[in-house]
Parts: sequence; C-alpha cells; structure tokens
Amino acid sequence: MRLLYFAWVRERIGKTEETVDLPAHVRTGADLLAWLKTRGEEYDHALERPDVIRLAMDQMHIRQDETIAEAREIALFPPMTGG
Amino acid sequence: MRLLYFAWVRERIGKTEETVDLPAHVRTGADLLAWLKTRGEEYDHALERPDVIRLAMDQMHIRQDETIAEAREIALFPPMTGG
Amino acid sequence: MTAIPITIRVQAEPFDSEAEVASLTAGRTDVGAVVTFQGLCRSEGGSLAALELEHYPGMAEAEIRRVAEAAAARWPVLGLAAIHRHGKIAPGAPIVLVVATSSHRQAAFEAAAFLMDFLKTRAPFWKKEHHADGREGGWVDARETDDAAAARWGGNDA
Amino acid sequence: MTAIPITIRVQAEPFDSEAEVASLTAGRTDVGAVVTFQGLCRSEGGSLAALELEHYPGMAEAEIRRVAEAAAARWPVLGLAAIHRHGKIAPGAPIVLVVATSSHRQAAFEAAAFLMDFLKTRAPFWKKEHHADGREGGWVDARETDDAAAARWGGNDA
Repeated sequence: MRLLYFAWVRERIGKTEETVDLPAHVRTGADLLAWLKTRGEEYDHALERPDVIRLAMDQMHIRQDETIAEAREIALFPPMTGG
Repeated sequence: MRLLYFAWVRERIGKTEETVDLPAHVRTGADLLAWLKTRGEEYDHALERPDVIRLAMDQMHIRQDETIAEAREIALFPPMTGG
Repeated sequence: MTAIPITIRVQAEPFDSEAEVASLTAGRTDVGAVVTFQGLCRSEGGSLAALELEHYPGMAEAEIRRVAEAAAARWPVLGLAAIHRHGKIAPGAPIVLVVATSSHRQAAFEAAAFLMDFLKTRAPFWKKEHHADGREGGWVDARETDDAAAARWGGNDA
Repeated sequence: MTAIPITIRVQAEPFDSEAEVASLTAGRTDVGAVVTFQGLCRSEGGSLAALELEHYPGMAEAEIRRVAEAAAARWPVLGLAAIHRHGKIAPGAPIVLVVATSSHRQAAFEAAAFLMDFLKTRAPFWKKEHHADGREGGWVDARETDDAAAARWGGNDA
C-alpha cells in the first residue's frame, strides 16, 4: 500500500511517501496510525496525537474508523488550512 | 417648494419637476399627496394609490406621516427597482 | 463616518471591476478577502431589448453612501465600492458593481450582500423595460423578495 | 453531476479573475448575478515574508470539484469556478478565487460563501509561514471559526 504524508506529518516522518506491506490486523485508519507509531521515533513524533491526523483513502476523506482494506493509496495529514 | 417626479409618477404627471406654493394646511407627506391629487386628472392618476408612493425630502427618504414644513425639495416616486 | 475608503459612483459608462478591486487592495497587505458582486441585465428569455435606468441625481449617490456607511459601521471591512449605472443597458451588460474588502472573508461576504440588499430597496433607481418585439415596455415592479432580503438584516440599519 | 460549467484549477501561477468571470458570462444573457471571492496573503502586520502552500495533487482538484458539485446541487447557479494556487505566495498576492453566477443574487452569494467555507475545511492544502525576520516559520493551525463556518450549512453536504 502506498502511503503519502503532507505538511508537518511529512516533515516529522521525513518522507513524502513510501510503500508498505500492512500486517493483517491493520483494518481501519486508526489501526494504521497505531501500527505506524511503532515503526520508529519519527513516526511516533509525527503521530503523537493521532486524533488530529486526517486520512484520505484513494484521494477521498475517510474517518479513522473506516476500513482501509481496499485502499491503493492512503494519505496522512494535519487539518487543512487552504483557502 | 420644489417637487420632483420620477419613473411612472413622472410619466403620469407629465413633468420632471415644478415649483409650488403649498397651502398652509399641507403639513405632512400624506397631506401633500392629498393636495396634489386635487390639482388635475394627471395628478389624480399618478397618485391614485397614494400608499405606494415613496417620498424623499431634501434627498432623504421620509415616511408619509413626517412633516415637510422645512423642505426645500420633495421627490415623489414609486418603490425603487435598481441594483 | 468611517476612515475606510468608500467609493460611490453613479455613471452611464461601464465600470472596470478589476480597477475598483485594485484601488482597494494595491499597496496594502492587510486585506485577506475581496468579495465582488456584479449585477447584469438579463434578457428574460430574449423578450427584453434593453433596460432603461432612471435615477435621482444627487440622492442616488447620497443614499448608496448612507448604506455603505451603515455596512462599514456593522462589519470590520477595510474598503467598500459601489458603482451603479444609469441609462440604457443591453442584455448581458453590467448594471451594478459592489466590492467589499476585509481581513477575513465573512465580513466581506456579509457587507457586500447587505450593500446589495439595501441598494435594491433604498437607492432611487427605477428600471423600465424595452421589449424586443417593439411593444412599449413597462416599469419593473419592486419585488417583495427584495424587501424580505433587506428585512433579514434587522432594524433600520440603512 | 450537473450540466453547468464548473472550472476547477490548482496552479502556481496567479489567476485572472476578469477572464474567469468572462468565461462564465460571455455570450449569454441569463446571468443576472456574479459573485467573486478572492483570498489574498496578509502580512500579519509585517511579520510575514511569504506563505508557502503545499497541496495533495489530484485530491485537491477532486475535493474542490466535489464541493462545487454540492453547491451546484443546492443552489440554482449557472456557473462556478474555483482556482487555488500553491507554492510560495507573497503578502498582498492572491491565493484563491471563487466565482459563482446565477440569475438572482442570493444563489450566487450563498454558493460562493459555501464553496469557500468547504474549500477551507476540506480541500487538502496546508499553509506554512515564512517570517520576515528569518525565523523558521511554522505550519498555520486550522481555525475553529472555519469549522464553524462550514458547519452552519448543516448536514454533510460536501
């Protein structure tokens, strides 16, 4: 699965994107955040407040409790500040 | 006193403006309309529904029950349709 | 009275909306939001050849300025412009321009809508229709929806 | 989906608001109201050297389009345009343009305000500040007032 990071999530993780193999127990957006936090200090720092992280699945907003099983691409980012 | 007429009030009366000497009993906007209606068919036609006529005194909107004693200029017109 | 720039004009010529926006934004960096409204002449399905706009010279400018001052007193706007044309206007052509600038968008949106609502119901302009088929046109009736739009702002602001 | 023209663009270059209005009004006589919103970069009292706008390519355009489609389903608009810039933007320079056209003004005003409210809270853009004094700037925090502005439209429209 392709993961994309934006804004301070990107800066803290230190990557714009990566491709990962998800463990079978990762089913929802919240599961993904919890699993990523275990992958190293930079992830733990980026996701220290998982409740503020927004998710998009295949370029559509999703809630953290939604399933990501069918996703090709998941993006993680802070609340939007455009406009 | 200078009277100005606009839109269909002007067309029905057949003048853009005129100067009149008001009788002493004409004190309010409503008095003015009632008096003008007696001045001829064209006035009676223009003011046949006095309630829809709007008044401005010295270029400020006034209600028909307001006094016009101090006016230099009174304008009579239908409801506005600009914008 | 307020210290912000307020441009009011009544003219026969078309206006330049870009230039009016520029005059309220050029050389300053405190404006975050610019809302413009342009009212255009509609052809009413092809039946209309032109609108003819009559106005009360002097009072038209003064009344629009009173509405703009009321808007400036009510919202934290940084600048306002309102330009209204008179004379014969063809379908598709512009009739009125309103511009409101502010730091944040809500003030600019609301001040522009307020200005239009009260300009419609208080500025002394009257529209006469000229029909495409040559029939003599009538005077446009005031719309109750315009009175309702103005009433939603409450009180007697303008 | 709707049949009205909807222009959505995300670009580094400045936009031409006049041209976007013309593309929604030229050659037609059914448009009576044109509302534009422009968001400009503020200097925050001189402390800001520039804003840098990051976005999610692909999703940014798609999300703005979803918001525009929701606006077109809710109001009788005749055309919509939304253009959002990315990259470094200096104080005073434009960031975003929204245009809404309709027969009568209320639909254009409300659709434009709706588009801006949901563009702010749903379109994937993020602002980073660059300070005038050379200090490293931070990411702009989302404003609760923007969530409140979007919430006032009710439901989950966009």
